[in-house]
Amino acid sequence: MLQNILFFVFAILAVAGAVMVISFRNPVYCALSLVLTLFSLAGEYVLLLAHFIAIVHIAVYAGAIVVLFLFVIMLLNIRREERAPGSIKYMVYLGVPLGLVLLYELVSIGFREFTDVYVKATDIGTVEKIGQALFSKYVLPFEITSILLLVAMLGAIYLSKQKLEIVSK
Amino acid sequence: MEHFIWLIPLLPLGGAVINGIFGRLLKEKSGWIANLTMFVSFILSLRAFGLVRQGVTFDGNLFEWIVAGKFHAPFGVRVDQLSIIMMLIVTGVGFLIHLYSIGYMHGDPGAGRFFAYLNLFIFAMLMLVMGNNLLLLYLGWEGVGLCSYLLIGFWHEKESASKAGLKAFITNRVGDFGFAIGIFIIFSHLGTIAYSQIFAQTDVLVKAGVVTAASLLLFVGAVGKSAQFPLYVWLPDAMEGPTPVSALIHAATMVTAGVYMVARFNPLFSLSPTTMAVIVSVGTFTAIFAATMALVNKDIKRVLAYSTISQLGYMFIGVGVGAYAAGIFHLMTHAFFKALLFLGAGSVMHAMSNETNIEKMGGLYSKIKITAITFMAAWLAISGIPPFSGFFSKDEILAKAFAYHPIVWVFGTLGALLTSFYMSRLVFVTFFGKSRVEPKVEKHIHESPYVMTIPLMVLAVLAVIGGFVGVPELLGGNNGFEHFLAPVFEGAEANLHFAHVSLGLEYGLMGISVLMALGGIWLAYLMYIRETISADALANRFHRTYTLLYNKYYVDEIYFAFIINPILAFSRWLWNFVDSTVIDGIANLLGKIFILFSYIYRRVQTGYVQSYAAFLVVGVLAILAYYLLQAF
Amino acid sequence: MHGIPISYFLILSAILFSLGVIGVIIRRNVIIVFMSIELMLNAVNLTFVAFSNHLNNIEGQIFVFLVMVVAAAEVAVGLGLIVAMFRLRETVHLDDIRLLKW
Amino acid sequence: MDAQWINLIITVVKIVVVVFIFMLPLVMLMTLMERRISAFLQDRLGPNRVGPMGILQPIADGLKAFFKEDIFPVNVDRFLYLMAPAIILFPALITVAIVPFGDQMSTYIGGHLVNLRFQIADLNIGILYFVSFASLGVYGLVVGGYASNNKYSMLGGLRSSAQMISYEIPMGLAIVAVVMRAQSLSLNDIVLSQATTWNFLYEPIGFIIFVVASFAETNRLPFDLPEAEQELVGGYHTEYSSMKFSAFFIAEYSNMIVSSMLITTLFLGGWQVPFGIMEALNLPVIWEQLIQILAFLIKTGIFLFIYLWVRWTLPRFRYDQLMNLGWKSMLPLGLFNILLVAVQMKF
Repeated sequence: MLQNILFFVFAILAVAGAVMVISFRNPVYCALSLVLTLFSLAGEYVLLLAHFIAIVHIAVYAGAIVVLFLFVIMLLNIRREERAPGSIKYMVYLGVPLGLVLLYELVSIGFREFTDVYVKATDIGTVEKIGQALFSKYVLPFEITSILLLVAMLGAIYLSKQKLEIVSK
Repeated sequence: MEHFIWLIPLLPLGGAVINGIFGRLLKEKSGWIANLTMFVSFILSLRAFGLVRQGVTFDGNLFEWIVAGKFHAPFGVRVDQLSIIMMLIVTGVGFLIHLYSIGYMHGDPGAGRFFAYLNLFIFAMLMLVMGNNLLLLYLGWEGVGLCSYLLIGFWHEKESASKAGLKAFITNRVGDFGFAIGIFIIFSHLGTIAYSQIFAQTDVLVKAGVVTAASLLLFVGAVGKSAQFPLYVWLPDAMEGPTPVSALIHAATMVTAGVYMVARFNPLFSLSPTTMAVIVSVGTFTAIFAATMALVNKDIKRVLAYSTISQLGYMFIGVGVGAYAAGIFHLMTHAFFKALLFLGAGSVMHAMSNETNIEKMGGLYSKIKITAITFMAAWLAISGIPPFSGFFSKDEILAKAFAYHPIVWVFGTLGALLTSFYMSRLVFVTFFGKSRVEPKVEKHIHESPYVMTIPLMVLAVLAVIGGFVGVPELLGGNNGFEHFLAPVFEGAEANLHFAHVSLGLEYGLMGISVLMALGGIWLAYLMYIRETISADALANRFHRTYTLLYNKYYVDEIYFAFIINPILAFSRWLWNFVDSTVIDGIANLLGKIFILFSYIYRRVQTGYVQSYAAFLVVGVLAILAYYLLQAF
Repeated sequence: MHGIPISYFLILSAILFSLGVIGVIIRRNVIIVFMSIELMLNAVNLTFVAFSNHLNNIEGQIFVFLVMVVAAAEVAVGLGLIVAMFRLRETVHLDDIRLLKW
Repeated sequence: MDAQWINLIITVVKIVVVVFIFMLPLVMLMTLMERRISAFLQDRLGPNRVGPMGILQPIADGLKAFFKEDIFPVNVDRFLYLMAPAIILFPALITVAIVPFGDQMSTYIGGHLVNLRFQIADLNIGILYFVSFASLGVYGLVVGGYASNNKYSMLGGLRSSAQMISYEIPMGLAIVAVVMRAQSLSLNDIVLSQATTWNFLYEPIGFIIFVVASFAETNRLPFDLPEAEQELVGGYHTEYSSMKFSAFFIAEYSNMIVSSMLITTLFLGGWQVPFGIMEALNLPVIWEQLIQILAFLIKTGIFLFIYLWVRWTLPRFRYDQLMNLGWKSMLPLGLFNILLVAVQMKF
């Protein structure tokens, strides 16, 4: 019972955070709302007994990615998003219905196919299990991710190092 | 033998790769790398030669090269008596020329590139002579053509050099075209490209009636590569390249590829008397034709170039009449003395600040003694003065030619007279008489460094004594060279019939050719040293002949008028009308159609990322909807 | 006593994913669009973990791990691009950069 | 009452004890010590008027902070301005949950045999929990800097985010080496693994890296770039006053305390008493536990003193030097340390 209550607490926080992400005009608020969502998701992972994923999730998303977002927002000193001129503002009337239809379709799949299955006690989310899987069966993808990160790092350094001239809008 | 034989071509290739990649860094040091690879290659060739002398030959595949369906081309080599001779010439003379090049290319900024090309050339030439199938032969054949092009146009900043390179390449293409078709004919009838299988099945070609066609087409390739009439025009122009290149490619090795090829295919060629007759005719004509042009030319290297063409004609006479061993013998001695002549000419040019006009030389003997003496050794050899090497090989060919048909002998001997005359003219005008050197140049005349003169001396020794490997029985020798090569030409023997020539007649013929040689020298002596006969007066007296010869029979002009210009005009028409009007028109029309359509569709492309995302979502929704409806 | 139904997680994931999609479509600020994409990635991660639990199979969690790595790389490069774009055009609004080249 | 509820109550009691009876008074003590020790190092007396030896000075400071006017500057982002001090306290206080103060003992409480651990939670993911939550401290600084709407605060916030991200990496590498030796992420196991020899003897490089990185993580001198007075006035807390300002200070000292505890746990054997003294004394279990806790606190105290000592001794780094040190020296050294430990363990 306690778990169900926790699930709903986290779920409501996550959805609230997500709604705030897409509705706040100030990007800093958006980023902080994203942190809220991410923390709630970490809670959900714990409820799913994926402890390792939960903690790595916090370290990577909350600890690094959103900090980077904040860093860039501050670096560029973006204050508020102005009201859109031109045709872009009609996107709201296109995007929201599309999202709702998508939600309907996804939910109908979830309801139909996975009734009467529940979270069960398992130990597959522990560090030992994931570590063993990562360094034996999935060692190649794991190593490839290191190359991916290296390439991304080089790309980021190159992008930020190059001299760019400001072109008028 | 196979455990080291593959190193022989691989080493020059390695040298080429190293020099090609690091040439810019190594600069002149690349010469030593090139020389090292050549030297080791030569030593290995000598070792192989030792084995071949004991009767050990090798014909096998080192690895599979190309496999496509039924066709498979192994990377196979054949080392027998014929190819080992060629390998020794290529690596030995090649090594000496490499050594010489170190001195000659000293200070040239492109030295690394030069040595890379030179090594690559040696590799290609070795592939040509060592291959045991037609494809490798063709690889080498085209490879040497490519290197020749690259090296003729080595000083590509000079327009005449790059044009000469192009000319050589295009002229060679004409011959190679015929050569390729010849290969196709053989392959389509026999289904194989390996020599051993071809030679074993020549009767199939005879039955199919294509033996003459196939051998003639192969000979067309030889005509192009070995600069025979009518495809000889590129060789004189090839003198635009650096002199060691002229020595290596355009005298000693590459141009002899045609002779080698005919000799190698002796079982095939000897089956077709028609082809043999054509070869003899072309060879004879070229020998005389080129010699006449050499008579009046004033450029030291061009005279040598015409002389090369003429000598190649002799070799073709040799292989054409069926005296394959004699042809190869002449090939070898020619390699020695012609390489020497070119290197000597290079040394002269080195001394003369790159002057090539012999009218601006004269009296050089005392100033560059080593060059002059070695040059004269080669002169005596090419003129056919006994006991220099050229005498034995040329006489061998002439003797066999007489047996084939006396008229061939007559022309050959006439050619010998011309040869000794123009070579003597060259020597006398260059090294003796009054100095006509420009004073500015005269101050700088100096002997070349040892790295250049040592190859000259080695080659001079070879030019003098090289003939003794094949002293004919007539003169008390045992004709060892011919016996050594005999196993290769066994297959052809059965098809050849030599008329018997009496002993006395042979001595007579030999005497006549020696007299002719001496006569040519004497004539030149009178004209250019004693000046009792005025060369200018003679030129005036036979004004029209002189002009004709001086302008090289207007062959280049004829080619331009009848072949090149029509092709150019046709190409222009294709360009101006067919390409720019018809084809471009079609392409533009297609483009316009697409522009029309895209004008309508591009309204979808708003440029807003969001709208693209929205389209994407619509697509996802559609797929999901399909999946949902499917399940219900 | 039952635990939490798996479908709860799936529906939560669906909601977050849809919100991410809406965010991508309606927002002009490229950084917020980026955040919406992260939201979608996280929604997918949640389903992965839920199914991993359901199927008692570790591969789902391995996949989440890989998705995180990809997300980190993507953010590093993406934010680098945004900074470069800002220096070039002084804007982070998507409708200001709708030309392919300039 | 069943065991589940007893465990819950015990946990709550542990949290209250650690946070309110241990952490907060220690923070207060630290503020006093900072001033007394700086005075001592500068050959002054420092505050000594309130209570015996000035021991009540922190309470006086607290009262003052409470009663000062709570200023909201005009153009601040009110919500975030309010949130920042709260956010910054959170990671400092949450990370203390995994620190083992002492060994475990079994005892009867309410008729149940309970395994009492002197640690709030012995997590399976252990040290990863610290790595994750420690990195969240940056939010408080960044948000505070942003909300103040002041360019100095903003720069302070930016600097802190770059600095903390940079130094997390060498810190993580040093932790990896420790984990390799202990073969476990659990802090309790790490302490147990140091029963004979403490880690700083095996891994001096890792130890130094961790200490330096934790100085940087807590924004203490010589790495206090985010609040460099000479350049940035007060850094991210320039605009803060009264109790909100105090919150930043409490967070800083809490961070110092947690860092010292972790250094102790990871490299100085945690609650282990050296030289086999415990075996020699052969005391009853309860005394043994108390002595171990005391040993832990003494080790932590030494490091807290070193924090203060360094602050009043070393000058501040320049920003580029800070970044160079982090990326070009500490990162390669950390990798080298891992290699070294791996080789050690192999042979």
